[in-house]
Amino acid sequence: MFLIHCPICNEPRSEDEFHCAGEGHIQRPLDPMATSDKEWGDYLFFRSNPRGTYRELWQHTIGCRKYFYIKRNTETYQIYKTYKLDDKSERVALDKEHSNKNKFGDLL
Amino acid sequence: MKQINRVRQNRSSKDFACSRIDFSQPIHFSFNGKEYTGVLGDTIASALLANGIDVVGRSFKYGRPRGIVTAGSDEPNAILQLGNCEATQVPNVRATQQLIFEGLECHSTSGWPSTRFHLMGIFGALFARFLPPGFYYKTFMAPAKWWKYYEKWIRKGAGLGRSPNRADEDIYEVINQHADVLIVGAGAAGLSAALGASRMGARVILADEQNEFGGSLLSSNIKINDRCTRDWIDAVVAELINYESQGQLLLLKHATVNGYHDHNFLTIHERCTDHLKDKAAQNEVRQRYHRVRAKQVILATGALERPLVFANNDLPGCMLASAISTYINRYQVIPGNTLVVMTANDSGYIAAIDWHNAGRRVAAVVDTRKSHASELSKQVKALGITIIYQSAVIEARRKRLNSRVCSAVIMSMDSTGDAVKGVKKLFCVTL
Amino acid sequence: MLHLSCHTGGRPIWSDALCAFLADDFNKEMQCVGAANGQYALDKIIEESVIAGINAAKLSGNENHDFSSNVNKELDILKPKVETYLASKAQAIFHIPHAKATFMAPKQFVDFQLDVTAAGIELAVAEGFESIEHVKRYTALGFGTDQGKISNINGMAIVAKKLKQSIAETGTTIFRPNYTPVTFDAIAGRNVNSFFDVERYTPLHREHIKLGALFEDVGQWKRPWYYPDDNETMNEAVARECLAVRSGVGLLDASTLGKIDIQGKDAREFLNRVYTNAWSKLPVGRCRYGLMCGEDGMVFDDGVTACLAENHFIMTTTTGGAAHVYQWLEIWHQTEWPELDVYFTTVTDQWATMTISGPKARFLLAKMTDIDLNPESFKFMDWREADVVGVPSRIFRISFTGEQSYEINVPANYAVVVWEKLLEYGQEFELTPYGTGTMHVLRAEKGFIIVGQDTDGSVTPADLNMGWAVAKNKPFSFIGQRGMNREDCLREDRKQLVGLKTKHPNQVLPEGAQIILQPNQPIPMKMVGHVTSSYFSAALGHSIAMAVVKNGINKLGDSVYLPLDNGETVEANICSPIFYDPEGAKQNV
Amino acid sequence: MKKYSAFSLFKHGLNHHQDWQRVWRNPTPKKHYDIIIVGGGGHGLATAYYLAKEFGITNVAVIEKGYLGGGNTARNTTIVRSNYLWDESSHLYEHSLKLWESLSQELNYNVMFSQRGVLNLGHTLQDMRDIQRRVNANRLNGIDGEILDPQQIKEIVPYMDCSANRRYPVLGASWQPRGGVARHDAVAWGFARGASELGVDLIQQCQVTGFEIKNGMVTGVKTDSYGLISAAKVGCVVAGNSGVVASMAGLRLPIESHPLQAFVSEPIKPILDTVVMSNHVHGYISQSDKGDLVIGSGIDHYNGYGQRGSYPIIEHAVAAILELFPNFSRVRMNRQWGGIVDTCPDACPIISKTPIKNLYFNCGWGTGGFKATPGSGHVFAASLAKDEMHELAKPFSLDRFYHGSLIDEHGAAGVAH
Repeated sequence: MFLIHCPICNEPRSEDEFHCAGEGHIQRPLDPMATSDKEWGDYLFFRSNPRGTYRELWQHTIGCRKYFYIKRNTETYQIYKTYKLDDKSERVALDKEHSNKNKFGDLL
Repeated sequence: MKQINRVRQNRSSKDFACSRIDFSQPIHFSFNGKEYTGVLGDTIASALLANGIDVVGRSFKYGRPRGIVTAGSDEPNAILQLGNCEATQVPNVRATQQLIFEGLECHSTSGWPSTRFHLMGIFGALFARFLPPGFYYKTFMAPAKWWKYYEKWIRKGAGLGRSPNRADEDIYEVINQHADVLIVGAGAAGLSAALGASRMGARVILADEQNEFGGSLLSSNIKINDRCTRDWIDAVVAELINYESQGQLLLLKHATVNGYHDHNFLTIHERCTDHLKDKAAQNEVRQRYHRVRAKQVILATGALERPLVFANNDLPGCMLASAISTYINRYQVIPGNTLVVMTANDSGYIAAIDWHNAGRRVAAVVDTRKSHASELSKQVKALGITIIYQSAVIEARRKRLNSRVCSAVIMSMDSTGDAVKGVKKLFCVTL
Repeated sequence: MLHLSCHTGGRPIWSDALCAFLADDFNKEMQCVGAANGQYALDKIIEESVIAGINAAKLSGNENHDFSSNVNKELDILKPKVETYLASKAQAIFHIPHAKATFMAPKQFVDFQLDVTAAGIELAVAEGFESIEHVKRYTALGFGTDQGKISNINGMAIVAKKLKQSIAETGTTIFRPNYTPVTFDAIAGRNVNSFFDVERYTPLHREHIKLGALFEDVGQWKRPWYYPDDNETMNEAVARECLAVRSGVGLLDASTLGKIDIQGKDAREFLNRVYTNAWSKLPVGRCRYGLMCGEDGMVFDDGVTACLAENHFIMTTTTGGAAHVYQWLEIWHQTEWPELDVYFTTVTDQWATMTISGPKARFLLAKMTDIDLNPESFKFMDWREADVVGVPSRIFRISFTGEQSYEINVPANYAVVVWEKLLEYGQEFELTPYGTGTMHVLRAEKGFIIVGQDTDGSVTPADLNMGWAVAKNKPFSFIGQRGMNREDCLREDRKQLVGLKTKHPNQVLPEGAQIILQPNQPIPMKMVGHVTSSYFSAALGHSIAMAVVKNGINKLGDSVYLPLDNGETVEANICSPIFYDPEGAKQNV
Repeated sequence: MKKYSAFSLFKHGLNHHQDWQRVWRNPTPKKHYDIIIVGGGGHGLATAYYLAKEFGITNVAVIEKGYLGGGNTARNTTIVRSNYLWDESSHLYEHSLKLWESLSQELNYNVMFSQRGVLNLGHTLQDMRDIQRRVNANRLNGIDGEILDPQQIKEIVPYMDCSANRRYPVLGASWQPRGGVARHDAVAWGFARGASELGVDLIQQCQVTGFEIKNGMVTGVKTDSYGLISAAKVGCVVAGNSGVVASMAGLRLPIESHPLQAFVSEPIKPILDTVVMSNHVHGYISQSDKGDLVIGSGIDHYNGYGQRGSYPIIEHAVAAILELFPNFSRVRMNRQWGGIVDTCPDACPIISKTPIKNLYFNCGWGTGGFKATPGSGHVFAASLAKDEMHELAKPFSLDRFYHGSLIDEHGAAGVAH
């Protein structure tokens, strides 16, 4: 069972106090009505689901009720760090990872 | 019934200075409907062995008679049904872990019509060769719709004990704990680590599955500062209790650390009243589960002895050497008359010494290794015990279908340990 | 004994020197000492363990203590003299060969509890079960209650020998919790029987018990289901309660509905984005019904929101959906639109809600408060602050029954007083308390949906024929707008909400009955929908049902068939789901 | 292949079981196959078996990174049933259930499929409406199902507490008599034995590390132990790893992998002869032929590949079982474990072509994979063989996540997603 450091409360608390809200850093299209069915489906349902490093959105439900990000390993369950929503540093790192990967992305 | 295998000496006697039982408090319990007497501090296993009970169960597939093999949580055979009313039935209790209390009722979980005379045993003896592993995958396929009847028959053999069919009235409790250091096991290592950490001011939890702290020291005749292990244990525990009284330490007996989850979250299963009574008193907690978040964990869980695999090694009377030492030193029980020890390391010698010192005969120590002159082997030789090197017990034998082991077939081995040659036969009752 | 070190993913490493497995360094916050670490000499064990204890204490933040200051130097029990002997090296032998080949020799047991023999393991390997996991699963090695404590290594050794590989290559199976078996109830602790899950009561729970109510589980709530008089069946009680509301006045405890207080200068904009309809022009003092959809365009909650002040609203949600909606608002605000100046807090427990409904509701309310109840000034969908029998209240003139209806919201602590007064003043109007059973019938007579009963997560507002609740021209693309415009959501033959009238007016269709167009077709039949809500309407004197039917909105008047599980096939006609007072006149009176 | 029977067992017994044949061959892979199946679990082995048996395509390899049947096939609670809500899924699962009913004979391997019946309990009025709706749909789809009241449930499960004084009393249940349990490992071994006999190469301890893709078309797989193995078509059936394998081809899937936990009690004498599932209190339970109570719980709410899960889930599942069976209070939990389930947003699988030609995926079975093993293998084999999706598989294509034609089976899936 995870021990999670809530970056808002600034305290380590047990997993029971938190709720996971799925993959983090998913960008909602700025103009949804302008998207194609495919683009909208990608945003809505398709996930990276990696084995390894993952950035996830969590809420401190029995606590401050704030959402924040956890960067952790989905295989070892090690938590690398937790950070607030306005921390953009991981967003930058993530974009880099993506640009290396999505060779066939446009086929979908 | 008399406790025929009990060595009746007091704690003050030199040889049993480590004994943890109290002769002044006899305790009555029943096993398979028969009354027996043990003493305070006995487990069901030690009390049954004291009373000369060999067969405690039947094997699952072949119905072979089985006896007590170990003295701890690794016991595979002595699995009993506990409880004296419907709501307090507990299936699958290890006789080696359950202390006896006045009025305890227990039963073997297998055997029909009785554990001693078991029909499956005869069936098993006749048909065992047709029941290789996975045999059910290879048969019972035709005709297709008969499977449900086959399955009914297979299911009849399923399970060890039985579930109660009434709801339990006892109270159970879950409690959250936080610790700087959680120490699992309170033998010499665990106790030492606990003192080390406590003296540093850490918040410590020390949990041990046994009813007393000390671990394997409780069964050992080794001397610490020329005194028996009990004195050392008592001194350490006294200091630990001092830390406990200051709220810095939590000592848990009857408490097994069962699960190790992510981020050093561990669960401890503490049995508060199981060793005292069938059913807890009103408002009394029967068992408590501790959910512990520990910054550091120290595993001081000791080691388990590994049995050697040989023919008919399951006959009642075949036991682990460490278990023999435990029964002798801790419970003053000698589970048999004559002993043959087979070993691949030095620990078997200790059992032979303990057995000899308890006043019964050791026929031989059979060492799979080449002859050597370790200190222990010298001690054993000095006691007049035969050592047979580079040999092994290849087979245990019995007289009748349901009797315990009565002899061991010993052969010498080649240097690789892969083949045997020559025959030598020895008689014994415990192996 | 490394069982525990494996539970979180550690994999033991075989040591040939010690003939034993040792823990890997998977977990940096864990260490093994003593025999578990391959140390067997007692003096070494004590020394090593003390150091481990000190280190663990330091690593856990106790580095400032001085170990020696706590030690009585005279008698350091941690540095004892122990008689030791030099152990000779152990031999790595596991399986003692017999004079006969293993398969011919008497049985050599490896796992006693499951009667796994050396011959059995060798046979399994010979049959091709070479992975240690395969051997374990095929022979049941280590499956017993001892989890292979004394058998696993021997089993592995026999497999290794047979395959002519090392024990390290053979590897281990994975240890799982528990080390020894744990009593179920010890794990559950006190969370059994009535504590299995929290029971939530409204402030009026005891009053309902006094009135002999039976309760329905809705989420964690206990809601009054119906209030039977002596010997009354449920159907009789519900019929009586329904008629009382339609002809006089009824009283419902609606406190379980979720209530979220929303404030801030962007509150309207926020509502615009989370609801499908428009909120920009709702004046202070008015209420509006809203539908909430997911990003996929499917309805997931509904409720009435009142404008308390220009920047202040109170939103109601369904009873079961309250927690989810609250979380939904939070995630959108915090992650997507943090720039919106809006704050919300859940106030479900702070307010008790009592609904009086029926043609005599106003007469009753007039006895309890001095505010102007004139329907010209306190109109349908208005709300007013009021003093009700001395209690500061908010009265919402909204209706889930189709009758003239007032929802009286009072601080929870005053609920009982107001309830008692309502019963007292209500006597002359034969005020009848009613429960969820009656509420369901009354709303179905009006064709009002219950989210979760008439919808199932695959229904859009258009499917409910509630396109009127979807604003087409809001500047911001509200949640669900894009989803409900996907190809499949625009199909004509989607399942749509309609009413059903059975041929026989007394026949009440079972909820969940499936609908077909052609009777007498073979199985598998082509199903076009199902009944979502179905009751006998005492007010109308016939049964009513709501259903979803493919392209149903265009099939008004058509016959459909419902094959029931008793073998009977019932015919019904598609109709509007609004059975009672379709003009909505009564709620406006 | 020597046939298994009571007689062969007897004959080998006389001979002390010296000369049983290997169950499957241990071949070195060829350079090229017509079809490569990535993943040697139940579904993958079934696919290979049906490819060879029904479609005569035997130049097939199954590539497994660990041991056969070592993924979720080895880690589930073995429940088999077909009482799903929507036509699309109930037809698919019913197809599978029909194959189950003759699977032991088909494979000459006893998979111990035991049709002891499955109960899905209802605890609220809405549960009962949902049960009505589902059972009615099942009946009209030709799937057996009944609705039982608490009295009838009591007759089937005498020790379940059906009284009204529970926190969530049992109001009724749906009952599928043809449902049941099977011996999970045997299913994989039976399909493996059958496939191997028909010429399929089963390659264990060989990990696929990538795909060779030319002009948008897959032409082979890269492996760690044997390098490149070329193939005309590749089918991926890698539950618990779908996202990872898809990403090797540059694809994303609408899938998230979560731990799903289960545990067994110590073996006890038979006391529960049927499968009992409850969505509302959130637990499901059956008793194996060995006597263990096999209990499943809900899935973890976060992604994980650790084959272990969050402890509170276990606590809740135990409490749920005690809510149904207070008499199990003193029974003890022996072992717990976790599988990795690939969950789709609509709790239905994906059996689909992908944007890469000749690359097929069969995944996303969530908690429902085991029961589908033969059916999934069969329709996937047909699709691979004919290059056109099988009728039953068509609704489960990836396209549905774009069009919006989802098949929401959360209610019938048995475990909240």
